Parts: sequence; C-alpha cells; structure tokens
Amino acid sequence: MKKWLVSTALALTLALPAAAQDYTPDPNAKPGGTITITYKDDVATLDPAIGYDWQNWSMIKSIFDGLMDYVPGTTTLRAGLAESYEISPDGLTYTFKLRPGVKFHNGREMTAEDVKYSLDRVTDPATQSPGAGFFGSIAGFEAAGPDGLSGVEVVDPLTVKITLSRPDATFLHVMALNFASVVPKEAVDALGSDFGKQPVGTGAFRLGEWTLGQRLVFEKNADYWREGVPYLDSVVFEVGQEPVVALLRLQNGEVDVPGDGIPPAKFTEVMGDPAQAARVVQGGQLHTGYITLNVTMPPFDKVEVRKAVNMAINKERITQIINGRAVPATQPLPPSMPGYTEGYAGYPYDVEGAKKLLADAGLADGFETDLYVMNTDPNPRIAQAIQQDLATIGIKANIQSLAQANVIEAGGAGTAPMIWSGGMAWIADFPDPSNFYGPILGCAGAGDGGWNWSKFCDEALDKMAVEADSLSDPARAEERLKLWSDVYMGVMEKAPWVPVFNEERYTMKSERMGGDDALYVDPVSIPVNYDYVYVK
Amino acid sequence: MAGYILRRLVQSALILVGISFVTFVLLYVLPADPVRQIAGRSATAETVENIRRQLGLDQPFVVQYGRYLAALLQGDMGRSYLQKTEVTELILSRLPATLQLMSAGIVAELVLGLSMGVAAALMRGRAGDQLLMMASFVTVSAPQFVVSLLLLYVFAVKLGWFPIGGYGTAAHLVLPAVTLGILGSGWYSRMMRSSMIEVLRADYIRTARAKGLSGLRVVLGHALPNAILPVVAMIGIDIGIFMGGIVVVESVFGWPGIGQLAWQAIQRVDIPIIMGVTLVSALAIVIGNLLADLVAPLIDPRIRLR
Amino acid sequence: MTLAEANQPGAVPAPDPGPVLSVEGLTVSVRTEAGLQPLVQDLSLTLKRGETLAIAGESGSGKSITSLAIMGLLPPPAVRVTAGRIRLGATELTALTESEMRSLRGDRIAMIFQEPMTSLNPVLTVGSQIAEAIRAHQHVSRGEARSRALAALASVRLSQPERRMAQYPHELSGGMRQRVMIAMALAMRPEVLIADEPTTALDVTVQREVLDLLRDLQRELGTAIILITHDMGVVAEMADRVIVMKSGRKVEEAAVGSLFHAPAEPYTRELLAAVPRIGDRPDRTLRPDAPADATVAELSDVVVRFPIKTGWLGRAALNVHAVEHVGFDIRKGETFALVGESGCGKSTIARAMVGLVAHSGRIAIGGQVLTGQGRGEARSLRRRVQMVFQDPMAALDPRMRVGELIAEPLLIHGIGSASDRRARAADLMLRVGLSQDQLDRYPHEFSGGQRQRICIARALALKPDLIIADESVSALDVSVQARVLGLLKELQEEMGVAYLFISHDMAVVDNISDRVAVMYLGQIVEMGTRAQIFTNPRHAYTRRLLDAVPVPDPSHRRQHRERPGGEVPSPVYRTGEGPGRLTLRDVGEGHLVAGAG
Amino acid sequence: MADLSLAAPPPRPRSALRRLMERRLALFGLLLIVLVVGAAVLAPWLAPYPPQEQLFDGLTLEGAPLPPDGRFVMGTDLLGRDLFSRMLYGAQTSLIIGVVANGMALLIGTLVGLTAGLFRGWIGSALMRFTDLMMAFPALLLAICLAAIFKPSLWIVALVIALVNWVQTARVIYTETTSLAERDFIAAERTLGAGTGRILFHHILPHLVPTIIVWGTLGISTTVLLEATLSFLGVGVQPPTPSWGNIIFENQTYFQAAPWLVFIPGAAIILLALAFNLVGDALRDVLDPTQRGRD
Repeated sequence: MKKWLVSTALALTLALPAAAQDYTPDPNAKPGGTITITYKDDVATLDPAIGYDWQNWSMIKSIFDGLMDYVPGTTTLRAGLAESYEISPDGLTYTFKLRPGVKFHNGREMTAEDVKYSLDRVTDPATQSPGAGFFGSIAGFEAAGPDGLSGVEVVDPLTVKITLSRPDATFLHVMALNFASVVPKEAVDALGSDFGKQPVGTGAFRLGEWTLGQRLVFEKNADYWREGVPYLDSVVFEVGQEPVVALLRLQNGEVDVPGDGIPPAKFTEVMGDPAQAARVVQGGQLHTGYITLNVTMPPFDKVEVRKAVNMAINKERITQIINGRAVPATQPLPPSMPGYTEGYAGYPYDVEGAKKLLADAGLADGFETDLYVMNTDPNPRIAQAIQQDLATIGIKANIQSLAQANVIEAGGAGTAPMIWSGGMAWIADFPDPSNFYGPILGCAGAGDGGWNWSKFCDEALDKMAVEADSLSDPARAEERLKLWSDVYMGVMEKAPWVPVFNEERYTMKSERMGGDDALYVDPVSIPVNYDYVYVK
Repeated sequence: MAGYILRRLVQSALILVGISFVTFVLLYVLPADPVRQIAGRSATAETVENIRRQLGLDQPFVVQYGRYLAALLQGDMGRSYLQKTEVTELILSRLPATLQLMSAGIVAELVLGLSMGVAAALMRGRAGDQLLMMASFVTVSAPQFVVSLLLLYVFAVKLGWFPIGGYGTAAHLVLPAVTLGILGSGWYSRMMRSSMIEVLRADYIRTARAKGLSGLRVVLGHALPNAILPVVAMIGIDIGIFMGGIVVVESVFGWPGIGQLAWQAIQRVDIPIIMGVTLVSALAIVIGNLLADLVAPLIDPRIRLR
Repeated sequence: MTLAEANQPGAVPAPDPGPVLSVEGLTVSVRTEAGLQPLVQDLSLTLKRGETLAIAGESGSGKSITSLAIMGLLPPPAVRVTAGRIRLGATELTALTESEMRSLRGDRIAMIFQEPMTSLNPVLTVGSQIAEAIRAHQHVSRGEARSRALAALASVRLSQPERRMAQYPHELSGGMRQRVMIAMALAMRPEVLIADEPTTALDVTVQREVLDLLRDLQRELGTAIILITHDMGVVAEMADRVIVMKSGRKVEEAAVGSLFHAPAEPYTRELLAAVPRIGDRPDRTLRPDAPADATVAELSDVVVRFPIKTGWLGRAALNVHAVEHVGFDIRKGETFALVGESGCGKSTIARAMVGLVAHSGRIAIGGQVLTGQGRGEARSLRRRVQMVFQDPMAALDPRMRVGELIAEPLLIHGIGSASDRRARAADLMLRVGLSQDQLDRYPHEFSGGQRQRICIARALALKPDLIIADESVSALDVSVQARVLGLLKELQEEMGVAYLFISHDMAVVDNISDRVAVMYLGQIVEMGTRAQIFTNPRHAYTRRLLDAVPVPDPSHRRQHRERPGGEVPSPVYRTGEGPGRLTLRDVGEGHLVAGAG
Repeated sequence: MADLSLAAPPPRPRSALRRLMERRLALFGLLLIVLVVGAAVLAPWLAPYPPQEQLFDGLTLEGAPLPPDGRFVMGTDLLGRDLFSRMLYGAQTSLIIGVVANGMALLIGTLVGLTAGLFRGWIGSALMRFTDLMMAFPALLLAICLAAIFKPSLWIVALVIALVNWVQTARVIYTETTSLAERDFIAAERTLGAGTGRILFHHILPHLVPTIIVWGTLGISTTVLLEATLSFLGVGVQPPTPSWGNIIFENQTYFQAAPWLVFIPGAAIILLALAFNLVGDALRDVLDPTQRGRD
C-alpha cells in the first residue's frame, strides 16, 4: 500500500472525470463461472446499515454501492454512485451528482431521494446501526430520528447536497463505507427487519439464494451500471465450515477461496509446499494488534510502568509464534496507513531498561495484574508469550482468556488492566489515520462502555486530532497527515498501548482463480473483491 | 395412556418454563453486555443507551423476563440481536439438520454400542471382552474434535469415500453420524454388557436353549429385547449429553445444525438465540425422555404407563 | 382327552421294553479355585418308554445338575461332564457337537422348569414362544407353526387358547404359565420330558391340576418323564420308579411302592420321616401358666387396599382389595396359622402388623394400637413383634456379616455395648443351632436352612412377644424344614413366644399350629382350632385345599377332578366397588365358617 | 443355579487387600495411578524445564513446534514449551479435576438419587423434577455461565463441573435405589425398627457401590475433557497452567502437523481412566462378599 495513492485521492476535487484514474480492466479476464467461498461463521445480515462483520462487509460491498468507492485492490477513492462531487471551500458542503440510469435489483431507478433516505435511515436510532457514529459530522446528526437528517438535502433527482456541522477530512471515506450504501425505501419498508435477509441494492451481484446456516448464492447483476463487471456468473458462500476442513477442501479442489484464510495448523504445511505456496497471495492490511494498558488503574497510571511494559515485549518472538504472519509494530498505525511515521523505531526490546523503569516507578519487585484475551487461537498463545515477557521484568500477569463478549465488556467497563486486542483488534473501517484514534484512543471512547480500553484521554492530543480532521482541503492533505503523525507520536509518548504487530494477509486460492493478486488482498474487501476476480 | 401423555406434557411444559427462567437468570447475571456487541466499536454512549432502551434491556429483570415469557407463549422467541432475524426462523431452518444428525448419530451409537456390549458379554472374561471394554474407554476419552477431523481426513480426504463435510445427501450424513456414534458408544457398550450378562443368566434363556434354538436366535430374539431395557431409559439421558457433542461435530463437518448457531450466539451473547436454542434443546431432551418412556412398554409389556 | 382316568400310573404297557434314555457312570464337575469339584458322581439310570422316573433329593443332591447334563445345558465353561455316557435311544449325547445337540433339544428331549414366571421370556407373547419352538425344528410356515402352537395350548387344557396366544407371560397366572411351559415342551412330542420341580412354585390346588395334566398327557403321548422333585408327596403320586440322590450320588433306586413301604437306606428313611403329613398329631394344650385371655395381638376389621393409579391426575380407578375386614386374636404362647393360596392376602396382613403397609381398622399389639400410617411406628412396638421372611437370602443384607446382622436389632434399639451385643449374637447363634465361629461369615456362605436359622436368631434378639413367620419354611428342604419347625417349637416352649405362622402348606400348618384361619381373596373363610379345620373342614374352599395336598403314600387313591386352567378370581375392583363382605358363623366350639359353609 | 454354591462350599476368604493384590490387572491399574500421582507430586523435581517456559530454541524459525527427540522427550508445543514438563504438571490439574470434580459430582448425584429414591413423597418428586430440569438444561451452557459468573480458577472449575455432571448419576442411582428399596432385606430392616439413615447408609449405599464405581471411572475421562472444553471456551483453568485436557484442546487443530501434541495427552487421559477403571472393577468385586471365591 502506498501512501501517495491516498493523497492523490484526497487531492481530487471538483467534478472529477469519473474514469480518469480508475481501474484498468484485466485483459485476460473472461466472464462466466462460479466460485465457492467458505466461512466458519454464519453470515449475520446483509443489511448495509447493520452488517459489521468482516464476512458480510465484503458481501454487502458487492450487493450495494455507496456514493463513493475504492479502486479495486487499493485504498484509492473513486466515485461510486456519484458521478461527480463538489466540496465547498469551507469544506462544509458536499454536493454529489448522481450517475443517471442506475437501477436497483428490483428494477427501479435510483434517485437522490434514495440517497437521502439511506442516510436518514442509518442515522435513525431506531435502525440500531452500529455505524451511525461515522456520520456524526453531518449537520443535524444529534437530532437524527424518524424525521431524517437536516444536513442531507435532495436538490433534484440526481443531486444531493450534504451539509456538515464541522469540517471532516474523512467524509468521502465515510461515504464509501457500507453504512452509506444506497437502499430502496420501498424494499426496506416492505421487508422491515428482514431486509437484511432479502437485500435489494444496486451492486454487481444480487442475492440469489440464502439457505440459513448453509449457503448463500450471489448472482451476477446483468444490469450493473459499471461496464464489464462482474465477471463471475455467481458466487457461492458456504458457511459453517471449520477452517481446517475448508483448507482440506481447497486442496481437494472443491473450494476456491477459504474465507477464513489458512489456519495456523496448516500454515507451515502449505508454505512448505511450493505448489501450494504459489497459490498464496500475501499482502498487508490495515491492522494493528496491541495491548491496552488501563491508565486509570495503578500501577499503569504511571507512564514509566507503561513504557516498561512496552520495552519488555519481545515482538519478534510473538510474530514467530504466529508463524511470521505479521510484522512487529512500532506505533498504532499500520505501515500502509497514511500518516504512518516512517523512521520511528518505537520502544526497543530492552529487558534491562524495562526493569530500570519499573524500579524508577518504585516497583522494582514487580506487581501482579490481569491480562484479558479473547479465547480463540492464536490469541491465548500470544497472551502467554506476553505473560512470559512480563514475567522477566517481574510483572505477574494472570491470563483471563474469555469469550469475545466478556473481554469487550471488561474493556468497556474499565475493569481490565491489560487487554490483548487480538481477534477483536482494529482493522480500519477506511484507510485514514483518524479511524485509529477517536473511538479507541480518544476521550470520546474512554467513557464507560467505550472501546478505548486504555481509558486514555489526553485533551491536547484530542484537540490536535480535531484540528487535523478539520483540514478537509485536499490541498492541505500532507499537512493533515503530519498532524496525525504527531498525534500518534504523542500517544506513543504516553504509551497507553503496546503496539505489537501488524498482521499480514495470506489468502489462498484455487488453481483456476484469475485476477490481479491485489484483488485477493483487497484492503477493503476481505477475502477477495468478488466483482473483479474471474475464473481462468 | 392418553392421560399419561397429557400429564407428561404438562410436566414438560413446566420444566421448559423452569429452564427458561434459569437461563434468563444466568444470562442476566452474565458479565457481558449484548448492547456493546450490537452497537459496534464506533458507537457513541447515546447510541448504546438508545439501543439498550429499544431492546428493553434497561428494564428490571422481572419485567424483562415477563415480557419474554409473554411473547414466548405466543410462539415468539424474539429477534436475534445481531442477525436481526426471527429466532424461530433461524432455529427452524437449522432444526431439521440437527434432528437428522441426532437421530442418525443415536442410531449409530446404539448399533455400535449395543453390538460391542453384546459381543463383550458373550465373550465375558476373555481377551475379546477386555479388548472391547478397553475400546469403550478410548471412545469415551477421545477428544471429539480430533476424532471428527481424523475420520474426515482418512475417509473423505484420503480415501474419498465420502464428501468432505457438507449437508444434503445420505453420503454427507455417514461420517458425522458415525463420529457421534463412536464417541457415544462407550457408555452404551458398558451398559449393554452388564445388562446382557445379567439377562444371559435368566431362566428364560435356559428355556430358549432347551427349546433347541440357535445361539444367535437366543441372543437376538430372547436376550437382547430384555437386556435393552435399561439402555432405552439411558437414551433419554443421553440426548442431553449428545447436544454438547453435536456442536463440535457440526462445525467440523459443516453441518448446518443448531449446534453451530448456539456456539456463535454464546460467543457473542446473542441472548434471544441462546434462549431459543436452550429451550429447543431442552424440548428435544424432554421429548426424548417421553419417547423413551413410551417405547419402554413396547419392548417390555410388563411396564404399564401410569 | 378322554382317556381312562382310573388307571394306575404306568399301567399302560410299554410297546418297546428297551430304555429310551440311559445314563452310565455320569460325573459332572465344576471348576473352582481348588480344582475340579464333582457335583454329580458316577450316576447311572435308565428310563423306559412311557415311564415316569422320579429323581428325589434335597438341594445340593445334584438332581438338577443331572437333568441339565442330559439336556446339554450345563453352564459353560465352569461346569461340565467329566465322565460317563448319556444315550438317547441310539444317540450318544455326550459325543454330540453343540449344534447337533441343539437339534435334539426341544425335539426329542424337552424340559420344563421350576419357575414358570422366570422361565418364560417376559417380552414375547406366549404364542410366539411356542411357535418358535416348533419352527426351530421343523420347516413350517408361520401360520402353520401358529396353528400348531394353538393346538398345543388347547391340549394343555388352557381356557381360551386363542386369546392366550397373544398374551404375555405376566398376564397369566402361575398355573397357566406352567401349562404354557408344558405345551411348549410337548409341542414336538419328545421322547423324553424332564420336569424339574414342575409344581414347586405353584399353589397346592394348581399343583394338583398340573400334575393331573402331566399324567394325562403322558398317557396320551407315551412320553417318558424324568420328574425331579424334593416333594415326596409328588413322588408318591406320579412316579413309577424313584431314584433318591444325596450329595451328587445315588442313594437308592426302587419302584415307588417298595421305596415308600420298605426303604432300604437309612437316608431314605430319614427323608420319609421328615415329610410332614396331615393329621398325625393331637391338639396341643397351651402352657398352663398362660392365662387364657392374654392376647399378644388383636386384629379387628383390618382392611388393606392398594390403589392402582391410572386416570388423569393419578386418581385411583382400581383398587386391589388385598385384605378385607379381617379380625382375629393371637394368644400368648400359641401358634396361630394363616393359610391360603398366593394372593389371598395373608402376607399383607403380616406386613400390616409390622407397619410395612398402611391399613385401616384396628391392629393392637399387646394392647397398644398401631396407627395406620405404615411407617414410623413407635419403636417399642417393633420390639414386641418380629418377622421372619420366606426367603432368608433376600431378607438378609448380603453385604453384612452374620454377626452384625444378628446384633443389628440391638444396635438399632441401642441395647448394650458392642461387646455385649456380640456376645448376645454368639449366644443366639448357639441357640438356633449354629456355631459362634460362623459369626464373621456372610449370608451366602450358609445353606438355606442355616440362613433361616440366622433370621430366627435375629428375630429373637429383641425377645419379642410375637414372631410372624411368613412362609418361613416353604423354601426349605423337608429335612431342614422339619428341623426348623422343631426349633420353632422348642423356642416357643422355652420362651413363651407366640407365632403368627403364615403358610400355603397344609401339612406344615397341621404340624405346628394351635389355631388356623383359612383365607381366600382377602377374607377369612374359616377359622378354628387345628383339629376343627383339618378333621372337620366346613368351607368348600378349605376342603378343596385339603384335597389337593399330595399324599406321600403311593397307595393313596384320590378322586380325579378335571378343571381347565382359567383365570384365578382377582381381588381388583373399581373404586367404590368391592367384594361382598363375608360373615363368619360359629358352628360350634369357636369353629367359625363363612357364609353357607 | 443355587445348587452350585452349595455343592462347592467356598474356601475361607482371604483379606480384601490380598485379594486385590492377586489381580494382575488391578495391580497394573494401581501402578498406573501411583505413577500418575507420583508424576504430579514430583513434577517440580522430575520436570526438565519449568512448564510455562517458552524456550527460545523450542520452536523452528517458522514457529513450528519440535517433534520428540533426545532433548525434548515428548517434543515441544506451539509456544516452544517442553511437552514432557507440561504433562507432568498437567497431571496435577487433571488429577484434581478427574478425582475431585468427578468425585463431587458423584457425591451430589448419589445423595440426590438416594434421597429421592428413598423418600418417595414430595421430597423425592421435588428432587427428581429438579433433576429432570437439570437434565434438560444444556450442560455446556450452564458450565459457561457458571464459570463466567464466578472467576475461573481450578477449584471453581472443579465445582462447576461437579454442578453440571451430577445429573446422570442422580438418575441412575435413583432408579437403583427405588428397586433396592423394594427388596426384602430393606423391609426386614424396617420391621426391626431401623431408621431411614441407617437403611440408607448401611444397607442401600453399599449396594450402590458397583454403579458408583462404573460411573466414577467413566466419568474421569469425561470430566478431564470437559475441563478442556471449558478452557477452550475461556472459562476453564486459565493458561499457562497446563492440564492434559487443555493441552489437547490448545493443539487439536495440529493433529496432523504435530500429532504428539494431541496423542500424548490423549493417551494419558485414556490410561488414567483405564487405571481407575481396572482398580474400580477389582475393588467392586473385592468389596462384594458374594463374589468371594468366584474370581
């Protein structure tokens, strides 16, 4: 992932020529064929306002479209249902021109009313959308309800004007989120809560069949407004498949992409076999695994202690434990994220230094604490490695290996002194540095029940973050990223986290799968971008 | 007879209400907040409170339970917090698969367990007996996940006799059912063995032999129907244990049953699903017990239902 | 089935004088830790066509083992034939393989067993069990087998044979079950029938019918019968020749007449002497020191009913009227007997008296009234009444040592120290004729008679006023029975204890009792002194009972009466209904008889 | 065939201990138990490495565990820890779970079944209805909830397992008790004036010993595995404390890549269960006086 791509995207202003920097179609691609993807967990819902799992995230992307979109396989913004948009100089008004002739799967043409309805719906508390918070910058968000958002106006059937209450540099990314997908009102009204089971969108695929607990079939939307795609006739998702079994089936030629990736138990076997390893695509993802240190709980209220913990963790060893499927992290942001501070080495692995810091904090004899961790492999293993590292500097950490819900509860309530984030860790919703701050490091998330498990709240840094995000002028993008870089360096100074590693993606595919490797490690569409891959 | 069944059904209904209460209490005191799961990581405190209010989770326990029970009596188990789908629909869509697997599993378990038990009883005290009883230990002690994967690997991947997981045809059913059968057969073989040894001492077995019946006929026609009685009572108990094992087997074989649904729901505190699955599996156990009691007099005419 | 009835058994001349079955030098051994132990030694016998050979002997004499050896049904691998030959006609049975033997069993040689209840498979219908026996030997269709099974049932004179076919053993009475066993055994018209104690478990009137049936069938079919029994009365009535066995060896073999009239061996004489006979004892006068009006137990209007819950909400729609308005007194130091056939309610009365079942009406022990609650009666009452059960093995906890068992009542009532109690137990052991070094053994290490002595010792531990002996000697061998009865009498003389003696055996009752009450279907039909009942029975049922008792005298003649094995009247009634209440009428000197008598 | 026992009067019994010692299989079982207990007790001295130490050279560069060899006799696990050392320490946990949790479950089950079987009135039916209710309750869910409510520790886990596992025992014991209560010798005890307590503990309980032993020995492996399931769900004994069950569970997906991590602890559990069963079987015969002289 290259930083400049994003900067370019942000640099686009006024009436961008839609196809200018768009994806170049693969000359070898040919239409037709069906592929099979497997998942262990059920697909919860395909309602774009509700779906927030990593499985349904990419599925929803293929069924629905938002005003904005990303160039396949990249984090580069491109226009979606919007043909073009304009941003007012103060950065508070976005005017989107809609693409004409786009039809929903039910045959009706999409209009600006639908865009407004969709945004009203997602922010209406009655919808219970987990993504409502992303739209906080739209004017009238606080008063959102059945009457809709005052900040979203239909100018004419193909024009929508969105007014923000504050400048928001990430707003175009927000408009590319699934939550901002455009849905037809009549279908939602007719189906009510079951809309998520019988979704109607404008996307490249429509839902063909859904047998609960067994399989979903996506069928090609022949009327798709983008030319030439999708290539595939249909995509079959089989759910309830144990990852190990899914891989066996892949090796047997029954499955094209195991959605849960290569299970650790099979990783060395696959990578050790050149024929199989050749079918593995490796790529980065916008992910950081970290340990939160609850700054409100002694002794983690002492910055020396937090720094000592940072220095005690042997990140190399931990990446070795997960078969090297990650790179050690130095800071909250992953390397492929804009705003990443190049050249910052982070806290060194220095046991003696750590011990000294502890001694400085008056804890030369160490202390006892709890380390919370989600109970699915490999997280308890990683926690044990952390535990051992802490033991070497005299910290006795008792592991609390719990179900995801219990860890989140403890984290939110602030009763957990340390949490290893794995399994629940932050994968960015959109490729922007701000996405790593607000809810998980900012004061907003530090309240009771928030996702800021460190309960870290630094007013000065929060101010800097607000300042950075109000720099919505694309021309000042570099400046904005610098500001964000400073924010995260400030965070590292206070050390509420121990950034441990950035996970790499390893997607394995069947022999017959075609398409650019980037499509298989698409940062926003996991495991693959269904719209652009094809069968050889 | 009809009166008996009716009375048992009323009893069962009370048991189910009791179970719904206990489960509700347990989930109520469980230190995990379903609203956090629904609201997602970007949610503001207001959003969280708003969702809590909408779901009625801010109400006192009695009100919550009362509402649940009232809805339940109208056949409404609510909607999943996270999937937003009717729990009834979720369960109904998966129930046939589980029932299929469960019945096939119990049949496999009985066939394996009973034949092992009978064989051991007939070879009592000899090496074969000891070998079979040893085998019963191995099956009782074997980790379900490993057995499932091992069978899958050998018979589906290596030998290719059966499909690698999935659902639909009889071929798909064989491996998961056999896995469950192997895992559960240990208990049955032990019970069957001791019951069979007891029965083989009975006078009527001597009578049957005095009639000149063949050994096989004596065992199958005379001893087995008598020896199987205590085992039938065991099946009722077993269904409960079975429910636990089915989760793992379903997930390895990709069997779309309620075990997987329950597993995911527990991980994510999706209370309506947990409640629903608990009640349905309790119902299965209750019905299983009732069936066992109804079958017993068919096997042994001396038993009268009162 | 209209054969001559007056004929002497065995009077039909055998067409073939050669033996149908012969056993030579048979030795059967069991493998134990100490090596092979012989159970039957060097036994030889021959059985002629159409004849009945009785093998008589007490438990442990090896008579049942012999029959199993002939059938090839010895329990492998522990018990097997170690020497000798068994020949069925020209076939050498000991040389046959199991499958060859199997084809003979049930076809040429058949067997019926003592317990018709446990010898029939409870989960299969009567019809299918008989049909199966036929199909095991002949390739006939199901329908054919069925109709032949039906014919077999008809031939044993079972009422409603068509209906019986579809019934299960538990739905039949004991007598009917034994008829089914006989039908099954004779369905293939075997040359030899081995009847192992065929009537021991049956009521005396039923026994009569079954014996008659066996004899008639034998005449019709010419089957040779080996009758294995401990009951010399049955031997006298049925057998042509008798073999007496003791400890696995043949003691004596003789024709039935000469055996009874001139037994050659001392053991045979002993055995015959022990057999209780009706009417050979004068009434006893009670001990002079006992005041005539001193009663230890008074019962009046005692009723016990067991509800059978069937209806919705467990309402009782049916009741078993086990005991209906029964009243009697037991005087100090006397033996009061309750006689009647199984199901007549005599044991229920005993259980009510010790508080094991709830009753209504009045039961007073030594003037103290038992409340009708069943359980939790006052302990002092317990000390005054003790009970000795029928099966001493079942009544003694098999996991406790004899010493502990005998001392237990003392422990329960908190009497004496541990060493006192042990001393008392040792004392009681001696008193009942056991040695005190057996105190640390377990019940299963004793013989049946010894076990019953242990039970008696246990009952005596608390020095009760009344001991209820519920069929206490019924399961014992005659010689043992005689000794136990002797012991009971002796103890009574010595301690002045009163007995409530419950039995179905008229001869035993005649032997021990002072007064007798006859029960039928929960009610007393006749009550009086021993002499009144046995020499002057007034009620039809009492007479029938007395008539049916086999007489241990081959020269005894009896009138042959035919009665098909039907259902026994049942004491089960709908709620609100019940049997008519009988009133007892004094026919002189306190001899009470029900109804028209 | 009552005749047999009379015809061959049994030799005088020898002491129970001697009789136990004469059974080779029982001795073998006893030896195994002693071995496991010994391993558990002596673990600190026997173990070549601390059980939780993640050895630097315990993993390949790719992070794969090492198969058994001269240095690591049972290989290493996914964190590079010595499996042999973990097995030794794991024996402590597994013994406690297998013996204590299972024992508690047996105790509760026996008490409930016994009481319900003997007091057939409202106490009995109330107890059995409660048992029915518990039986219909998904055991795993109950365990998860209980364990999540209390904080998981070894003893809490043992308690939770006992609270979940007593039900089947209660049912079986109940059935047996009701049939025992019908037997003559119980009636005989009542006529002697024996109190309920005496009947219960002196006359019924000893007869239930064989059943208790069977359920107890089969229960050992299932409880050890249930602990592992709980660990897997995050409500069991917390890492890095090893137990045989959680060693299996941690590594079960690796049964192909690192079979020793699954099959060694698996075999250990089976052997433990087997050992208890062999001793239990023998004990059952030895304790039953009617079986003397018949072995």
